[in-house]
Amino acid sequence: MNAAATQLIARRVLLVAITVVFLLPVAWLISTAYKPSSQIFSIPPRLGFTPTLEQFRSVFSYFHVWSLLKSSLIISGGSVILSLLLGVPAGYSLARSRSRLASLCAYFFLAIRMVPAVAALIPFYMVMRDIGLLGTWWAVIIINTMLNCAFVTWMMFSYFRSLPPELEEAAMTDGCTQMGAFLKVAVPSARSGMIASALFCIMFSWNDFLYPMFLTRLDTKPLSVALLTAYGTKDITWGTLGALAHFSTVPIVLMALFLNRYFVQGATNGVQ
Amino acid sequence: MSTLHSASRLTAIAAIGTTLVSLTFSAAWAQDKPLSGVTLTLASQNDQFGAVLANLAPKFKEATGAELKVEIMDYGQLLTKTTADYLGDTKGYDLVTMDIVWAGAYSENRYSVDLTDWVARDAAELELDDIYPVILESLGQYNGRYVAFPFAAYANVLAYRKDLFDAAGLKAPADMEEFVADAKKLTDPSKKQYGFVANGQLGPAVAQDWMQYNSQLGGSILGADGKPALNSEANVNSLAVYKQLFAEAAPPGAIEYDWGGREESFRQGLAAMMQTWSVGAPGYSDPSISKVVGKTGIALAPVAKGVKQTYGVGGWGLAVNADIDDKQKEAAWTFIKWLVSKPIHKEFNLMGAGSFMRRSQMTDPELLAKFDFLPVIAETYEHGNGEYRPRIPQYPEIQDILGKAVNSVLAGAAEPKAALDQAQAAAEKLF
Amino acid sequence: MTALSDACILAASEDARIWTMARKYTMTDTELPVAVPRQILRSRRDNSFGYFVRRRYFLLFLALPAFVYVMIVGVGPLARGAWYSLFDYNLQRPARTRFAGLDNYITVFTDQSSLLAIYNTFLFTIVGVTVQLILGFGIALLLWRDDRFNRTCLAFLLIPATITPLVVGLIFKGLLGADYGMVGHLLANAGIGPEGGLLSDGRTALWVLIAIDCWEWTPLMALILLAGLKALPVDVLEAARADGATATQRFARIILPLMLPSVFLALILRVMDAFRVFDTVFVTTGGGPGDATQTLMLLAVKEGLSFFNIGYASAIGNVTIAFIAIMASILVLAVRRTDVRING
Amino acid sequence: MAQITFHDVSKLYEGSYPAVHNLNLDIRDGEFMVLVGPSGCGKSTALRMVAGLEEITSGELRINGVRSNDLSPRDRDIAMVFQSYALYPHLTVAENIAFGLRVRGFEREEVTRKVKQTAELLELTEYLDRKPAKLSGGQRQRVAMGRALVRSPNAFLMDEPLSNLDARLRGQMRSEISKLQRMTAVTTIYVTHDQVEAMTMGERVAVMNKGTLQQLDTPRALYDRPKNLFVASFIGTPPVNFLRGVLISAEGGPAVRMGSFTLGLGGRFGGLGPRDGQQVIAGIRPEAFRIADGAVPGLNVAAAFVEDLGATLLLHLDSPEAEVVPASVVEDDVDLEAVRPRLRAVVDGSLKITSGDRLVLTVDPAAIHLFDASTGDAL
Repeated sequence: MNAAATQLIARRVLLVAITVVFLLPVAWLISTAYKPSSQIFSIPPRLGFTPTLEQFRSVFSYFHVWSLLKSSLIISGGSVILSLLLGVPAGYSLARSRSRLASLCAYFFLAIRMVPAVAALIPFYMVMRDIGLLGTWWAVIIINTMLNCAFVTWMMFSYFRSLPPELEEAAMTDGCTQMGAFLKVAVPSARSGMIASALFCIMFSWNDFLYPMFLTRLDTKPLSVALLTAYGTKDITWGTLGALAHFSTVPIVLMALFLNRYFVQGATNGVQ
Repeated sequence: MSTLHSASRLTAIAAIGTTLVSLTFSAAWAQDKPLSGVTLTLASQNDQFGAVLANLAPKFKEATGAELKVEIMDYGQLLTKTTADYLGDTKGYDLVTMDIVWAGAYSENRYSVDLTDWVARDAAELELDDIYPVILESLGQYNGRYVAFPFAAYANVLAYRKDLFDAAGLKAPADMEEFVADAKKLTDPSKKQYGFVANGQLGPAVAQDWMQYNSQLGGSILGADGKPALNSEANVNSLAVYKQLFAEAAPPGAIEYDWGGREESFRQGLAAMMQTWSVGAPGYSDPSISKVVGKTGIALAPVAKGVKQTYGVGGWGLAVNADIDDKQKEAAWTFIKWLVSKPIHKEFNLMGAGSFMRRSQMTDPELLAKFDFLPVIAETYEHGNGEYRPRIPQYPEIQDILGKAVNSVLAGAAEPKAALDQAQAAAEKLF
Repeated sequence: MTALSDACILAASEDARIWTMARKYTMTDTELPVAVPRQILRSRRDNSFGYFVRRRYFLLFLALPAFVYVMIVGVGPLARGAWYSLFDYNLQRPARTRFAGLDNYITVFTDQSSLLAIYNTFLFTIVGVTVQLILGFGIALLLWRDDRFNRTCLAFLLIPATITPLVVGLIFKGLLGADYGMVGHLLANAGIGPEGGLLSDGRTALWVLIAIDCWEWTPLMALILLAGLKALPVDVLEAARADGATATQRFARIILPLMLPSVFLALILRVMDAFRVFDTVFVTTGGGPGDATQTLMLLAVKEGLSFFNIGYASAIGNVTIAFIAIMASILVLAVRRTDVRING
Repeated sequence: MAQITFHDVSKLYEGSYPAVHNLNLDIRDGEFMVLVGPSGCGKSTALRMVAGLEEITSGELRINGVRSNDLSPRDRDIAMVFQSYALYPHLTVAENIAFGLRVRGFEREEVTRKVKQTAELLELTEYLDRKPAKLSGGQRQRVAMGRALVRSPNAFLMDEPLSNLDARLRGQMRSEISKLQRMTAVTTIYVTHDQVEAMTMGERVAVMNKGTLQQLDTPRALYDRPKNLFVASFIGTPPVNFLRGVLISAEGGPAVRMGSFTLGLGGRFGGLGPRDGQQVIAGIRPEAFRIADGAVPGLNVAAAFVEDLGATLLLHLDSPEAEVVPASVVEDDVDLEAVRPRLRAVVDGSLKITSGDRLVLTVDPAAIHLFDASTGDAL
């Protein structure tokens, strides 16, 4: 066997080892969801167990899981759509602007993304009360969109700057309007950048619980808030939590698995 | 052909008939049920009663016509969201389960409707004499006015492992001195057997449990003047005892336990004794979650020698949001009356709420059959003390300060005296 | 803000110029030769001002919604927060509200809890992000070659980053618990670490939290760096290889300098998020034992959302923003400097 | 078809010299005009101003007599071929070619027909369904051409369309583009930095440097009568030799003295008059040198090295007598020139010359270009 092949195998073994280390805690979480309550806490802790769906039944009896899931989907979906609608044009505009202040402006958007939740939450709560959106999905979507669209703007700014402007110029000499060149040429060629930033946004909205905890009510509550509730409850076991965590993690994990190709592509251009 | 014809005619008549009947009925319903069309939203702590409240909602609708929506939240979330609701006048909740210790804040900020006049008006209907005075006083009133109405009272009791005590030839401890001694005796780490367990987790968990022990060891959070006296000698001593119990008799993980972890460790058979709210007691005999079924006993919480024999009382009242309109307020009061009424409250407890508060419940054979520890609870209520955690408006901050102090001591990061001195300094700033 | 107002002024002055021109040219329009394509004529009439002005307006029009949105939804409440921070203002005790000037900020920098929180937050961010950068770079280099095996590995590696941070905290709390936790039990049996578990001791808890953060975010770091690696110019690397540079030399002299933009991006994103750490700490230690793992965000959330101490909470929030901004600026400057040193 | 006129057109950027300075240029209907110059000379900027991609700071751009400074690219109806081709990566070849027609609202059948025609013309038929990423460089270039050709625009604008191709393909495409242009007779502006392309393709060539038009003429005239040092040095390969000299009156009439070598100018200047004694720079093309056979007076040189190009020899010569002035052109292709200026001469390939040989060179006086040493303008 030659040196290159040996090296390749060594690299792969190392990678597999790293991956396994990173996945072990996840495996533990998944396994608790299929353990009967009596086996989750055993002294000493043990690996083997009798699989059961008891925990899932218990989740459904405690929570309106479908309603939670629906809220999570609506909030992340709504916010990601709005963020892209606002952020992609803004990022494009800043990237194509010849003003020297454009990149400064892009950093302004990045700075907005850094804002800690508490700093804006209570004033925002009052505003939502005054316009009557408190307790609706819109309240969460609106504030998430603020953070997400700032991020999308910044990310798409970097992305579009890495794309040559010739494509849109060609489109305009071909007879497109400015809007046409943007929509028909610039946007389609920035697809992976958009998918990558959308993924980041969805991850943020889906996992965030401070804003929705404050801004939603019973019927509009997303999964993340329910997880918080479950965590603070005496008679909800680890297993039930594990089962509930399935609903909050599996969709995102699946999405990341399917779209990670775009993740890399999008980030590739986004960093240059 | 003719049969078919007549059949269809019959159907038609029947249809008309049913429509008419249902019309008259619904009209009658509307008359019978004064709260038809009203929706009440209740913010509930996720104690056992939370789910029971939700399960009672259909029954309430049947009785009154009003819809009841129950939003169950954890303690921190409940406090944050309901406070935000009050402060923002957002009328998000009509009814809120109020922890006994929030009474001061409720009263000072007029978050809830003052129920005093309604209670007086409906005293007969409420059968007030049947409710223990300590409960009415500490779960409902603040400075003599009703900021909420009690609906879920808890007694602080001693839960212990009969089998272990019998094996060691011991009896349930009669005072705190015995408690400490027994806890040490029953500890054997090699067998994963510990004498004692209590909350050690930073935050309300450790603060509340320690305040319980503190009171039984003769300590007090407030001085005679109503100002904090966190670093009194009695408090420092009791914290030293608490620390000693953790170091010598508690499972090593206890410093991370909150109520759930503590109960779990008892149900798993890790600990021989703990003081706990009576509400958890039924769980010890539920084989799906407990490994100590039939091996446990409930007794009066021990008090140190020379300290007045009072027992901790805690629990929840139902408060009516002061911001909502009068019709909603009336409806909310109707719900409270309905819930605490003798038959419904009994059913509430039978369904597992663990919220006994009427004298009649202590001797009710049906309840007794299910909950054999009721006499202990009755005794606790007779000598109940709902004030060992000061129900003043500054309580949340004091609890936080104490939690940090006690937790630091348990973690070995500070000495009791120093920690409480520091806590006292921080607490004084609040007044 | 400035960029946009700048564009507005530009557009406006351009506007005036164009109008005079337009007047001049409407006169010549009548003398146009017949051969002029209709299309051009038509667009002349439709557009009262020239294309390049419209171009500026168009770009402005694209950026404006996001900008206005962020100003209204973000900057508005933030400004209110900044205003509150000058008051001793507790929503639950409105009667006691008073103007406090910079008192809240003085408290942030004198109170023991908040000082510890600042220290912990910096330690958490700096150590955590550094470790993540090093590990992430290593993993990215391992994953560099683009084949199916590596893509699959990457996809699985990303799972921790996609798990709800709240759940991440729960996982580790469950694993590390001294009594029932799989890892905690093993450690206890081996006599390693504090008796009550790694999270229960002030000397170890923060390090465990850093380790959790590394577990959660190293893969994402690796992803961003991998993206940077894939964007490297292949010819430069091949030239270096042809020149006989060893792997270490290639890394230090070629890859690392060229990777600076990616490293910068990864650092700035992670530093921003690490500095605002909340979820995992909240569920694992809640800042304890004592104040040992207190962080700025934890403190702000407690003060703001539990005690409704809006003045103080806003002050903590603003200090956090200031710290993040300072760190981001330092990063930007450092990268520019290195960039200048390397690329001239 | 269109006529395009630059009238005093300038493009200014803040804090740097004008990218284009007072450009006056008249491109006739149907003409193939080449803009040539070193990089940064403003030729691309000028082209982009025609396309409407670059704003004009002052002056006037007329398309068909209509002031077009403020028209959008769309309204100018021109087609542009970019150096990078700028093919839409998300569209197939067919969709790329059809794009301009589609957005201008052509009928579907007509689009299909025209795309088919264009593809046939450019031999792209079999690649119509491919995405640009799956094409070779030459194919991409043809798609870019196709995108322009499929429409009948006012003008074709080509910005270094061949610079990304290898040398052989470039030669082939040069003639193909010329052919297509003649066939369609669409006004074409072609920008390049390659003077070979300029000379072979342009009907007229505009030589630019530092934002200014140096000379506008036919390729032949540029070669024969360069207006200044820059044009002389830019046009022609290998580049022209510059020798410092002075104008004198000799027995046989005016002459230029370069070091110890004096060359009579024949009848070119008549009487020198005030020019007597003027400092000049003499431009002598490498191919204008002749090797003198002994007796005739000439320039004594030594061959530093010899490049054998087959038909001809390119001699690099050191001249101890005359001062060689480096050409001031900064060009990517012609480097090292400035290091040590040498004379270059192209001579018949059959001659046996090796490095170190001493030679005497003469020049036909008619083939010598004289420039004012201070202004650089041709005399």
